[in-house]
Amino acid sequence: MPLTCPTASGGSRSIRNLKPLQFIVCALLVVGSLGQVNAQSDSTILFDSAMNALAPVTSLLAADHKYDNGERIDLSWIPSIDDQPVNGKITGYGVYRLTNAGNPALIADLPSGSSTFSDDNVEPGSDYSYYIVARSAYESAVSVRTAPLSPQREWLNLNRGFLFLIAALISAAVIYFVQSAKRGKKLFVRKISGLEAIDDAVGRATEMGRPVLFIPGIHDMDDVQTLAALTILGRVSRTIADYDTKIFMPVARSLVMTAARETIKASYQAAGRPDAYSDDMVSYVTDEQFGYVAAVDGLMVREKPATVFLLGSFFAESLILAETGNSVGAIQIAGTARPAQLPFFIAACDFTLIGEELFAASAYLAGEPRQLGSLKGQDVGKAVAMVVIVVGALAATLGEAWDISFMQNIYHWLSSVFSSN
Amino acid sequence: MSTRTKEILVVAIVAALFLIFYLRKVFGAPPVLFPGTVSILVVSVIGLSLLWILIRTLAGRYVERRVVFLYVGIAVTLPLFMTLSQKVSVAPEVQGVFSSFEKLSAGSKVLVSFDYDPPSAPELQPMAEACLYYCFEHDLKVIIMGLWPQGPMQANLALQKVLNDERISQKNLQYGVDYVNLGFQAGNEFVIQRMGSEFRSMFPADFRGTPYEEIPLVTNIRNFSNIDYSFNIGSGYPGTREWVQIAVDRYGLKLGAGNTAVQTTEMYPYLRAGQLAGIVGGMSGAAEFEFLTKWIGNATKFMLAQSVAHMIVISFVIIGNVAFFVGRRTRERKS
Amino acid sequence: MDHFALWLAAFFTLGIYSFLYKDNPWYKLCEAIFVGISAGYWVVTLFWDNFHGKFWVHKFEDWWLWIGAALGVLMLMRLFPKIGWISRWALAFIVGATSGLWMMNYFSSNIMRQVQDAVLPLFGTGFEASFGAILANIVVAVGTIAGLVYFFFSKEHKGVFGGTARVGILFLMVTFGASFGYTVMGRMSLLIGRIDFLFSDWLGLIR
Amino acid sequence: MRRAVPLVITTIVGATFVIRYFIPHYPFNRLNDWFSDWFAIVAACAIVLGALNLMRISIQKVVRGKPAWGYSLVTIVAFLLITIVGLAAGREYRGPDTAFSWLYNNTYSPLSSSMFAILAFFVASASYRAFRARNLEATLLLLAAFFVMLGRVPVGYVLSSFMPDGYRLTDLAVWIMNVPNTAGQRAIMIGIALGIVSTSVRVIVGIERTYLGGD
Repeated sequence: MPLTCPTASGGSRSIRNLKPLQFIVCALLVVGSLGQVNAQSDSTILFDSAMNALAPVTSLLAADHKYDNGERIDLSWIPSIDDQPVNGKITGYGVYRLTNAGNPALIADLPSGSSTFSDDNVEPGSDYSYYIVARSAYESAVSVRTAPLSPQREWLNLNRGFLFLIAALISAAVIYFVQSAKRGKKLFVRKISGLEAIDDAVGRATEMGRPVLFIPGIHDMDDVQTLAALTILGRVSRTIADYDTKIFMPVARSLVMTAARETIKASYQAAGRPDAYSDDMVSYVTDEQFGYVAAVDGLMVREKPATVFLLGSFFAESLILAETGNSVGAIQIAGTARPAQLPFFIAACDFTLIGEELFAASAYLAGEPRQLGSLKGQDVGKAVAMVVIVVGALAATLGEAWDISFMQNIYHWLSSVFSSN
Repeated sequence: MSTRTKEILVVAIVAALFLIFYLRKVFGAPPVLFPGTVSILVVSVIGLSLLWILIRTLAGRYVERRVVFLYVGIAVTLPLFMTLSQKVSVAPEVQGVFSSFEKLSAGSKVLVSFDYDPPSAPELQPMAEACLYYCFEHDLKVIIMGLWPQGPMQANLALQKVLNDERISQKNLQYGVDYVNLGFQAGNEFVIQRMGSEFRSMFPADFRGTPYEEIPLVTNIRNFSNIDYSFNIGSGYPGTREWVQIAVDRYGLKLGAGNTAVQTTEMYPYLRAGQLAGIVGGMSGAAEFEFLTKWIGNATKFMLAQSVAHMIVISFVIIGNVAFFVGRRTRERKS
Repeated sequence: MDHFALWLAAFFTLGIYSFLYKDNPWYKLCEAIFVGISAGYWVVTLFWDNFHGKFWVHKFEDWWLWIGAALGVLMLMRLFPKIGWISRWALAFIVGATSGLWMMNYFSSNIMRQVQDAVLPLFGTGFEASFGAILANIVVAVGTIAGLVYFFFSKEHKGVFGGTARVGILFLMVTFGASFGYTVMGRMSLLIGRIDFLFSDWLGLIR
Repeated sequence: MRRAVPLVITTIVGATFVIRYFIPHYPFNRLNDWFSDWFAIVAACAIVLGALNLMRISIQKVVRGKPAWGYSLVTIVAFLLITIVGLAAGREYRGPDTAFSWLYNNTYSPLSSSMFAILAFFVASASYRAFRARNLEATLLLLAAFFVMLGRVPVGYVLSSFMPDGYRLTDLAVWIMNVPNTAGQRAIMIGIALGIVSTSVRVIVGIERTYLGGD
């Protein structure tokens, strides 16, 4: 009987045809199975059949998942030697778990080729031990068991340390500039086209004796875009109160209705005309996207507003509203942070606040210099982003091109910093 | 005649026409199909009227938007009455989905997840029908589920249509043996995650309330390892992205995707990374998929209308711009 | 589908499209029904799925659900004008939580992630990218930087800075054009779907 | 009380939700899920306000006999009909054979699909009226839209089939989506995120308080 080695195809082949790596593995297996034969001295397994037995997975490691609430254990292993992409014997792996040294239970079936698994159905305070069964069509091989392990709860996610630093930097910049504006420092902020137009647009409505329509998007208060829209509403309604123009504001969410009423009421109070305010300025229509659009479209053609504000979170309705508004001859000022809807606003409206400008507008319009400080904070963020992109890309390119390890280190460090999420 | 009288007259005529058409259907008259010459004529008329709009616009008289609307309505409707053979060139990503189906042997188990609702149906329903048809035709076992509440209802509509097809109805397929609808389960990506260890924990009973253990098709299906291929038809969240991130990445499921046109681009990275076998994207993807599966359904039928619709939008952009430039030149000359 | 249901659906479909001609009683009727039906639909859905499904069923299992219920009750104080101001507490809670949540989620997924993706060797790992890939990398890098410059608020758009900002807006415009072109296809399919309903399901004129 | 308490609540809650991002330990790890449940419950309570407001306005119109009061009556009837049917149907109100489902399938569904599809008409009219190559910016927008539109239908494929593989309209569309579109999207996304961060900081610190109204 020639010395043979178990192969991927399930048969055995002569040792002479083996490549070096295969030879080493084969040798290890032979040694291992010799040991097995010795250990089971009473068994009657023949040498040859032991060679053909399915190989289990090796180096099975169980480790507590770092920086979590003790709800995950990560397993990793080296797949069975019989697990080959071509003609492999392994059909899959079963992950078994013993909880507090109880009975083993199958917790997952994995396809062949897998080498990791995360068990996220664990609790701190219990001990878990695992083993993996490699399966072929006819037989199975059991790995060694891991030592009992208990998942740990951590209080701080240190993976997010850099993220914390950068977030803190930008927040600090916002607060710093706000404070310095408070102390009377003059801050320059470039003109944002569209914002200048707001007063004119309201004035136009006054002259024409037609109302202003304000649509704060169709999302609820749990969207920052809606918050930004309401801030702008604060300024717009102040002008409206001063000019004594009519405003109406159909909304798609009840909470937004409540918040918008508060906002407009405050503006009328600030303008010294609390008596002119009425709850009917803001009305709830329906939560349904297109039901809302149907109603607003109808309103537009019946009331013929002179000015339409479309600010907030918009979806497919953006163009329906903007085109209808255009058809009744209204001046339209739009803004959203949803890139997919921006082209429609740009095409159909007179002024469009693009993405970040929507949020900037809410600060710009508040009329307080210190709000402007937050725009400076945003700019610091952009500057950081730009510097990192330029430096990182340069370092990566040069480092890769001429193998400069210093540059490569910068690149790897930067990508690791920014991958911390 | 005043405008109002005219309007009432038009409405009355249209209503009468509709009534006649409807009665025609009730008495069992067959659908209308334009013969080839008429089709060519109609397409030429559509083209000529575009030319007319161009000339009018050039003359400085912009066509009223209502005319544009009417034009769009008619131009999109008429192609539905035609069969012009268009050459179908199958995109590699659609071929990828189909090839994975082709590799399956009879009796293989296919999981089809319906993650959309009626508004996306025009694009996605044809894919669902073609997929079911192919599976039934090649004796693959189909397990249906949904992460969207309306999904399983859309599945039932598709099933109804495919099972009534004469090529399929003669196979006499059994519910629970050849196909099953597990219904909707709330929980988005967590549903997929739990299915990774145990289908039954998420679907204790099927759409009709039959307990999981009593359905012959699925009694032996424990989790994704018993599924040979999966096709996800999705229009957003939860959908293809979640299936890829959990079922494919963690449990090694083989997955193909059918998406709306708007969503398709976001899925290309997964295709390149090999996490998806392929993508059927939008109406045109659906038409190609129908071509491959030999289920000639709505997408193929709509494809001509879709092309015409695109051409119309493009033509309007061109007309508007030509008129704009010509108009600007004349203005400059005057001043 | 029975005859009545078919006619009803067709009535609504045509009623909505009659708006394209002009505002009219038919559209107004459809609109009134739509508003009523959809508002009612949401009341029912929010009651069963949110209030009943999320709170009532689990009310004794999870104590923290009661925080939501308390906020809801505060919100309902609006109904009583005298103590309506107390609803601001609920509003303040929601706005605070939204701000905190969104701030960090956007920070990690948009800023960190996008910057990380932007930092890459332009000529490929080991200097072996194809010409097309190199071009693509450079265009993406330049476009991103220029786009960010456009959004810069602290500096007037003049000189080199203004030129870069202009390049940035050009990139933004290409982006918008691409999304427009992309969206058109899906939208047209919707209309075809409705027309198919009218002429196939309802009138039986097409196959 | 009216002004100070809400500000304090916003600050404390906002800061807590920022911090929870860095603390994996219970209960911070659950805050995200809890908030979505809380918000769901609050929204369910708040819709009472919205629905009552809708009813109040409609009833006022009917009672005072304002013009077009008939439509308001229709709204009231439709609202009450589906609400009563839905609430009476119990938890399984969505089941296939309920009256609620019938109403959904035959009124809500066609209305909403039709309204959605009306977009196709507006896309065409906007293309005719508004997409003008007025300047370089608009021209680029147009060209990008043009090539992406053409590249995604069979017509585009046929038109450029004489070109070698990899240089057809389809490939151009993919290139536009992958390259300049990625750059633009990235700049927009970073900008938006910064806008959100700074708005959130303003809210949490208490500088931004418009939504709370006056006294």
